[in-house]
Order: sequence, then structure tokens, then C-alpha cells
Amino acid sequence: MIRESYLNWLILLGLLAVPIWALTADEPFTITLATRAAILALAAVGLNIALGIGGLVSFGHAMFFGIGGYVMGILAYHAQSFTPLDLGAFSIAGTKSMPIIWLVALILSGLAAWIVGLLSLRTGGVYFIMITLAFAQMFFYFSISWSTYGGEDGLSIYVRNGFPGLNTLDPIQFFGICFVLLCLVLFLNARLQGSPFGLALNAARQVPARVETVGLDPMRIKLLAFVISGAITGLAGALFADLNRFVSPTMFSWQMSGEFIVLIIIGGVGRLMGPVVGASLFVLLEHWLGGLTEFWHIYLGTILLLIVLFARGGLIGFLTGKEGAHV
Amino acid sequence: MSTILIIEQVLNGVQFGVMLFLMAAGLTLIFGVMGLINLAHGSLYMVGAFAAAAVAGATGSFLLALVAALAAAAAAGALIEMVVIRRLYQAAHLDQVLATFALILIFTEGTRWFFGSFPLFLDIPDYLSGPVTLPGGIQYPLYRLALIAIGLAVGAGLWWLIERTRLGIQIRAGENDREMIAALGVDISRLYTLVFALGAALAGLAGALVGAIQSVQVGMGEPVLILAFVVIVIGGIGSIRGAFVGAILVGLTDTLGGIFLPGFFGLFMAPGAASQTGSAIASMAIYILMTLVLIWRPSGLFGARA
Amino acid sequence: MFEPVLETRNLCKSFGALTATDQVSIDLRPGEIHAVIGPNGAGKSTLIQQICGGLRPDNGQVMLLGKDVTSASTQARAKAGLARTFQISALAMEDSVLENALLGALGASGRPWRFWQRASAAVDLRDRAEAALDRVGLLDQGDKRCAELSHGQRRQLEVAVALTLAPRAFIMDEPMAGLGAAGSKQLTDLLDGLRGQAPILLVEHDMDAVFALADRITVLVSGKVIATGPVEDIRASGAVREAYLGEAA
Amino acid sequence: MKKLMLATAALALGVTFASAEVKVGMITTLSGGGAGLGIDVRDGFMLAVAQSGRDDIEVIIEDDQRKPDIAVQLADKMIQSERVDVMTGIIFSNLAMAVIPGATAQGKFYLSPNAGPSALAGQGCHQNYFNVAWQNDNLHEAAGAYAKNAGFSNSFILAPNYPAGQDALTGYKRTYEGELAGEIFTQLGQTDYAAEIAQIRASGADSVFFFLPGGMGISFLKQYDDSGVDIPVIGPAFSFDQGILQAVGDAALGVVNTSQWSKDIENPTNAAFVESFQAEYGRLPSLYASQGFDTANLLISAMEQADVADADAFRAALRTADFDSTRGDFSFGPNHHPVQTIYAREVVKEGDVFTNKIIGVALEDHGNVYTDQCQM
Repeated sequence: MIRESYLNWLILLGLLAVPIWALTADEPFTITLATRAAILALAAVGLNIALGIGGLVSFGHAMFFGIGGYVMGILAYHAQSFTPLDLGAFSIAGTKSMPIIWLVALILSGLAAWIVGLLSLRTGGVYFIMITLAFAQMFFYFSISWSTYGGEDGLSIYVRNGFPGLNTLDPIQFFGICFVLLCLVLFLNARLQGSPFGLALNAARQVPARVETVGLDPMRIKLLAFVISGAITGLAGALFADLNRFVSPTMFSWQMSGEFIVLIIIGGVGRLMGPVVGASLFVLLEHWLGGLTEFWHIYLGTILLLIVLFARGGLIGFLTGKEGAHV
Repeated sequence: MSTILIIEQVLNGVQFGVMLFLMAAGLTLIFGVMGLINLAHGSLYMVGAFAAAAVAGATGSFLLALVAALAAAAAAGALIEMVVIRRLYQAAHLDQVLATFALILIFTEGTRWFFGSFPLFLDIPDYLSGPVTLPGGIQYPLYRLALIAIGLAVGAGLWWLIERTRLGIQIRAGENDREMIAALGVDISRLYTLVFALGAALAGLAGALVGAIQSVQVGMGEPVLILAFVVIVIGGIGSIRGAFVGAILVGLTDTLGGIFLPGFFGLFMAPGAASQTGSAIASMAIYILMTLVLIWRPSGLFGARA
Repeated sequence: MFEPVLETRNLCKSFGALTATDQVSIDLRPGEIHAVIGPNGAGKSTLIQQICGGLRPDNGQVMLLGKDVTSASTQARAKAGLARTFQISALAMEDSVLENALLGALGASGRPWRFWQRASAAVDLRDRAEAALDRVGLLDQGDKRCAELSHGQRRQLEVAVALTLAPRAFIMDEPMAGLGAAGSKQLTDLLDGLRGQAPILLVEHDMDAVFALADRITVLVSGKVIATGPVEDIRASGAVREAYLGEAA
Repeated sequence: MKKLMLATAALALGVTFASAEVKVGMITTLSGGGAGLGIDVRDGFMLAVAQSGRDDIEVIIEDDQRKPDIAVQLADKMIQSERVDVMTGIIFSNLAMAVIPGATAQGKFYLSPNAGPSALAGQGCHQNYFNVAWQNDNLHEAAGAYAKNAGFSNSFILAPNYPAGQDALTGYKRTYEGELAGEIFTQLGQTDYAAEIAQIRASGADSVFFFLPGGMGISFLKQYDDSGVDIPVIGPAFSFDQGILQAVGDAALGVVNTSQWSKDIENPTNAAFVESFQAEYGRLPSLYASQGFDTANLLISAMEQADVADADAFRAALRTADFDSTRGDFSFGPNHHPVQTIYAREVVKEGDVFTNKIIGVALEDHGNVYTDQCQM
């Protein structure tokens, strides 16, 4: 049994060590895999704030992931084709600058989360799961038929966007960007969890009635958590699109939302590092099992089943010997 | 648009809704009694369709195919209930989601491994093929009328089962209070297996019936699964009546939306663009419907619990 | 004559054919403990819900410190000085004892939008939370997870959370529920000392505690107030004996 | 992942290999719903490689699961880790759009055995990108031409609401000159077409053109057949390929579809291909198998003329398309897309097996309309 705080550092170091090893071993694709894991982890960290701390089981977080992706796609598309983005009353130029894209992705996905949250938080339980799914499906179908930006074919960006002072096309440098962002968000998440707001959110999940009777509004607290959560997942979406240099409606698909939830459960719900463990393991399995057999989904399914049945509290719960981050 | 066409489209919507009901009824029953979110329900639909196609191919009998679909799906349902699901009743909803998601992966690739990657053939039996002329001169496929009839009959049968039989009493008791039925001396684990198999059989039946007019292929269950969830959420989870109303609503919305929205946009847009915009909105229509219903009634039309 | 801190005027609430409260008018005066008693199903819980904001009355008003709060939200009433404890402990079981108290302090501070500072390092919150825990005798249990507390300690923590709000009135829903004789005695002593801080509306089944604590008693039967007055009067009232005490004995 | 290196096939033939000189990365769809197409392309490709007897081709095969992000990731792997020279295999246009621009920008050759999105034929064309199948519009244009020649003047047309579907209707309208009785965009992945069929019935059309690939086409045809509507149907070959026909059954009989390939095209290459494919895999080859086969033969023909390390020479060799295609005459247009004859076929039953028979030529030596927009 390992103390969770030690384990957390170990996990982070592990994720950092793999690409560094790959760099020396000249295995650039391994770096790409690690980058993918870091970005998926970031998306799931976002969801974990809503789901793990706030108890808001969103089955629609692909919506924010996709919004982030399309923010990147649309801005970069206008920049690479030198056409301004026409917004009716005014038009803006596209951009290939990552920081600006990130900012727009954060703001727009946060805004979407605010609207969706406002409407969805009236419901609870399975209804909340399904109403968030419904919103994501609307985005999915809309993006499929939105021919301006490629519809189902998606949108290709030929060159990865730029970050001042870095060569983002170099796999290890792009990994560095993603890893630093992941660490920043994890740090923010850790602070948030221990902050007065985190305390209120945590209580709003467990005993909303109590939160009300001390004069706080659980709805507003959950809504804000949902906005933060959506914004982070949106940021991850922008990075994911940049990793692939491509966006498509699949980023909005319900399978994507499901995958985020799965990542969290594998790692451990509500655990700080749960999403990181889940994403790393998922990418690893996908890569390794896929090499073994055409029917690798069967084995993936079996492994997931074993995790649910025998490692309650996810892998972190299993390793630390504590079943739940809560409970 | 002529009246005949509209009536025909309403029939289409009802038929689609009735098939959705078969899926949704099992899903809502399983959730109502066991509190389980079963993502693998779509896989049982697929199992039914594949079993039917295999048996129809071997024997040439559509009735035998339906029986095989019912049996195979019920058996698959009972099996996963006893091997996996049973261990998860005490677990959090999220664990159930992950476990049943894993089952989807296993079923989908397992079916592909067993039957191959190409779609299977399953056809309407001769005695149900071709159109019939309805009063008013509407030409309508006989098979689709049969689907409506079968769906309604199953719905009535379910109502009878739940309202009028001993098993129904146990199911209703199970929805309200697990401890109580245990105290009454009902064998809970047998009841759960039974309900799960019943839900699975309904999904398998739907798969076989629909498979005859669609394509029997790997992955056919997932889109239907999402629709079935939409249905039970609109209707109110756990309510069979809600599932029925929800299914018809979704069926009509989807069918009529696809017809009228392009025409509606055609009033003020060029035909090609109108068709494109209309169909884009139409594909979102049921989700918009669900959202509106939930905003209006946060626990569905007939839902008791929030 | 004191202005009552809390007052209900003709509260009516029915669910279908069932009338849960019928023209209930009671008041809570500074410095007193006012007990509401009645058999199961008398409407006590519905009354508390209406006072605290969980249920909207069909008719009638709730006045807090002279202001009409009938349509105010639960949070607004809490901010206006109403602190309630729950019949079944509503505590964040996964959190520590201190964290539960901090939550109350956070509510009282009115500034929950703090994302960076550690909650346990926020001096304003911590002082208030610790003072409340100290008052109920749980200060040394601060790091324990709430789920590990004994039943009696949870009841005390309920009171502590209410205390962090520095309320103008306490609403206590069967605080003695499930306590043994010793626990009851301990909590009775605690509540006895609280009345100086703010008056308590006490809904309670434990008659020993009620008679030990209450200054006034209201008897609720089938949603109606059948008697209200000083303890001695109620004890002597034949109607109460017949309707309630006789039945309970 | 699936390192189905040639070695596997070769060992069976008892051949040993020296070092591989051309490394081919094949990303195709091998699992999930669209797997049948990718498997056919792979099998056709590997058959040609095996038949060539060459020991200097190494093929690395990976499954994209029909997910664009996986495809991009695999492409990165092929380019960064495996350092392939040539890439191929992608079935679906949206995956092609995700992978091909990046691959060609990094100096790799890409030979498309299937998808031919218009963006890559027009402004997005690239000197290292060759399409060995068709430009996406081609078969639809052929369908339109067939409809015109057959004397149809009032078509009802439908396709899913996504770019390939929109291109399909545009392609049909480009060559078809009559009236439109109706134009419908269905949902992608839709399985029930009762509503559309009712509209067709009411429209008074004299012909129906549809583009509904995969399971959508199976559903449509079965339901159309059962509806009693007997307006003639025309479609591109995608809904009538060998893998799908058996699942459609009688409902497809007599339907006219357009294809650049058919198993009864008379030339020695094709006859040998059909026979050897059947012998090797125990099933009739499909359109996709023929495309995979042709793609491999194009590659081999270029290897015979030039070294892949000399990109300019290799590109020139590819451009000559000096190989025996299963389709007969084959050459590349200026934007590296095929110029070829497209046939009209009819679905027939041979014994127990449903298959296609050529009934005429729809378009002779047909290229595509995007050449003007392409500047290499």
C-alpha cells in the first residue's frame, strides 16, 4: 500500500519519464502517444472536477472537447487561408498562435458550460446524464452538417499552431507544452479541492440540503464547477486538435464523452491523479493490445470488467488500499 | 403535401416508435427494478438480430428466427446478469456504466469474430412482404403494419404481466423497496435474473424484427441504444407507460421532423440549402425535444423519482 | 412584550386530500426554548420545512425578525439568521469534523468564491469553526472523518454547524433522536446553555428533554395547534393528555 | 500494431527475403462497422504483393477503427517511428482528409486505394498524392450520365447530410440534365427510410438516385423493395459491392449501379485477379479488393522504374501508371486522379450468389472537374 501523495508524484514522473526515454531511444512515436495520454488526461481532469468533486455525471463533456477543437480548427483555418472570420457585425482574422487559441477555447467552452449547466442542473441523477448527452448530440449533428468547416470530413490544419519561442512540430516540445498545462491544471485542481469553494462543492455533492441551510446556493456552486470543468476540457480539445492537426465531429461524439468517464473510473473517481492514470493506461492498452490482435476490443473490454469488479475505487484506490476518494 | 402522405408518415413515425418501445421497455424495466444503467442493452438487440439471421439462413423460417432471437437474447441477458451485473447492484452507478460499456466492447467484437465483418442477410417472410392498400388508397408495407401490431401486442402483454400477475407484483414491489420483497420471501436474485432476461428478450425481438428491413451488422445496437435512453428519459425512468409515450413521441418527432423541417426552411431558402439545413435541424430534433421535456419536467413525463 | 424573533401566521399546507398544517400560528421569543410536540404525522416536519424554506405554504406567512420571508429561499433565510439542525444528520460524511464546521463558517462569511486559499488556513473561517466545535466539545475530534463519529457526536456536530452561523434563531428537528440517556442528558445541557445566544424552536419526541428545556410548548395534532402555553399549563391540560400524552404513554 | 508483414504471406510461399527496400504503411479500417471495406483493400493489396514475388516490399498494416484521431496518430507512427516511404489504405474520406495532407507535406507518397475527396483533387492536391480509385464525384457523375442516356427526365435524389453525400448529389446533377422530382438529405447512419420512400412514392419521379454507403444502403434497398414502389433505382457501386449484396438479397436484383470495375470486365489481368483472389480468400473480390490490388501493382510498377529514395524519379514513374489494371485502360489526369471508363452494371444472381454484370458504358475515359483548381 502506497500513500496517495507519493503515488501522485510517481505517476507524474512516470508520464514525464516515458517521452524523455523515447527521445534518447529515438522513438518519436512514443512521445506522440505520451502527448495523447497527457491531453486525454487533461480533458478528464476537467470532467473530474464536475464528476468527481461535484458529483455531476456529465455524459456530454465531448461537447466542450469539440468546442475547443473547433475553436482551434476555425481560427487556424482562417489564418492559413488568409480569410477573415465573418461574424456578421464584425470580422476577425484567424490566428495560428496557441495562447490566443487556448484563451478563446477556454472562454467559449466555459460559456457553453454555463448555458448548458444552467439548463441541466435543474435535473439530477440519470436525467442529468442524459440531458448533457442530448446537448452534446446536438453539437455532434450540427457539426456533421456544417459544411463551411468540412462537416463530417472535418477540418485539416496543415501545420501545427505556434507557441512563442518553441518549435511545436517537434514532438518533445509539443509534449512539453501539454505536460506543463496538465501540471498547471492539476495544481489548480489540487488547490481548488482544498479551497473554501472546493469544500462547498464537495458538500454540495454529499448533502445539498446542508449547503442550503448554511446560506450557500448549491446550484450556483455546482454551476461554477461545471463551467470550470467545461473550460478545462475545452482547452484539452484545442490541444487534441493541434496534436492531430485535425478536427472533426467525432470530437463531439458520445463515445468520446463515454471515454472520458471511463478514464476517470479506471483511475479512480475524485482522485487528483485518477484521470492521468486512466488516460495513460488506456492509451497504453489501446496501443499494446491493438498490436496483438484484430479483435483487441474483446481484451480491452475484459480488462475494464476486471477493473470494475476487482479494483473498486479505480487503480489508485487499488494501489493505496482505499476504496474511495470519498465513501 | 397531401393528406395521404401525411397519414403515411404518421404511420411510419408510430412504427418507429413502437420498435423503440420494445427497446426502451426492457431498459426502463431493468432500471426501475434494479437501478441499473445498462449500456449493453444495444448489444442484446444486436444478438437478437444476428441469431435471427443465422437461424433464418439455416432453416428459412422467419418464425423460428424470431424464437431464436428471443431465446438467444434472453440467454445472453441472463448470462451477463449472473456473471457480471449481479456483482454490481451495490456498486455506484458509474461502475455499472463502465462495466456495461466493457460488455459492449466484448459483444461487438465477439460478434464480429464469430460472424465476420460483413452484414448478414435477413429478409421479410413472403407472407408479410409487399404493400397493402389501406382505406383511403394508402399503400403501406404489410410488414410495417405487422410491426406496429406486434409492438402493441407486446406492450399490452407487458401491461398484463406487470399489473395482473404474481411476477408483476414482485416487480412493482422491487421498484419500490428492495428490502421489502426480500422480507416477503421472494428470491431476489432469481427475480433480477428473470427481469434482466425479459428486458434482453424484448431487445432481441426488436433487433430481429427491425433487422429484417435494415441491415444486420456489427455495431447496429449503439445508435438504437442512445435513442432508447432518450425515450426512457423523456417518459420518466422506470415507467413502462412513460416509455411507451416517449417512444411514440420520439418516433413521430424524428419521422415528421425529417419531412417537414426541410419544407419549412424551403419557405425562405433555396431548395438545396433548405434541405441541408432542415435535415441538420431534424437530426437534432429528438434531442431538442428531450431537452425541452426535461427543462419543463426535470424527471420526465411520468417519472416519480428525480 | 418582546417582538418575536420568528413567527408563523396561519400556515396552511396540504398534499392532495391530506392537510399537513392547518392554520398554524406560533412564535418564538428572544431567550426562550419553544418546543413543538405532537404524535407522528401531526405535521411537525411540514411545519419546519415551511419555516426553513423547503416547502412553500399554500397560505399564511413566515416572519423572521419582523420581515416577511414566506417566499424567500432557504439560503436567504439562513443568511437572515435562521439555523436549522436535521432530524437525520445531514453532514458531509466523507469530510472531517472540522471541514463540516468550516462549511458553516463559510456560509456565514458569505464569500464562498475563494478558489486558492486553503479552507483550513483561512483564519476567519477556522476561528469561527473551532469556536463552535469547542462549544459542543468536539474540538479535539476536528481531524476525524465525520463517518467515524458516534451517533451522539454527530448530533453535537449538527448543533456546532448551526452555531457557526451565529444565528438569530435555531430550528432543531428532533436533536435527541436516537440518543441514549447519557447522550440525551449531555445534549440537553448543551441546548440549555444556547438559549442565551438565540432562541430555539425545538421539535422533539423525547418528553424528558422537552420538559427539562422548554419555556413554552405547542402541541400539534393532525396539523392543528390544539394547545400552546407555558410548560405547566400544557402538563395540566386535559385535552393534551387525551390527544397526545395519553397516547404516548 | 498489425505487423502483417509480407513475411507472413511470403513464408507460406517458401520464399526468404533480403532487406526490404520499400516500406509501405497501410492504415485502413479493420474493426468495427466499416471493417469489410478495409479488409478487402488489404487482401487485394497483399495478393498483388505476393504475386509479384518481390522481396523488397515491407507492408505495415494498422487498424484506424474508422476514427480520424486514431488514423492521424497511426500516420505519425508510420512516419516518425517506422519511417515508411509510401502510405496507403484509408477507406473513408474524413480519415483521408485528416491524414493525407500531413503525410504528403512530410514528403511521403500517398496512394489512395479508395477515398478521393474533392478538396484533395482541387486546391489541396499534392504532387505526392495519387488516387488509384476514383475522385469521389466520379461514380455519381456516371450515374447521372447513365440516367440521361437512359432517357430519365425526373429523378428523385437522396444522400446523407455530410460532405460526401453533398458531393454525390452535386456529382449526379453535373451530368444528369433532367428535372428533379425531389432532393433529400438523410441523416448519416439513418437506418429507417420509410419516410423518404413515402416521399418518393408521392413525388411522381421516373427514377431514383441514391448514395447511401454501407448499412444505410442495405436498409434502404430492403425497405424500398418491400414498399411496392417500382420506380427504377440507380446508385454508385458502393451499395452493391460483393460484400454487401448478399445481405441485401433479392431486393437488389436488377438495380443499375455505376462502377469503374466489375468482375466481368474482360482483360487477362482481371480474369487472373478474380480467380486468384477467390482461390486465396474463398470469396468473390469486391470493388475495394480490385482497388487495393491495382494500388499495389501501381506501386510495384513504379519500383521497377525508379528508386523510392529518388522522389522525383519515383513520382514520375508513378505518374506514368505503367501497370496492368484490373479495369483495363488506366491513366492519371493532371491532378493525379484516374482517367478511366466507368460502367453501368446490373445486379444479377449467379447460382446462389448475387453479383454484378456490366450492361454498358456510362462514361468513357472520364477524369474529374477539379483539375483546373489544382496547381502542383
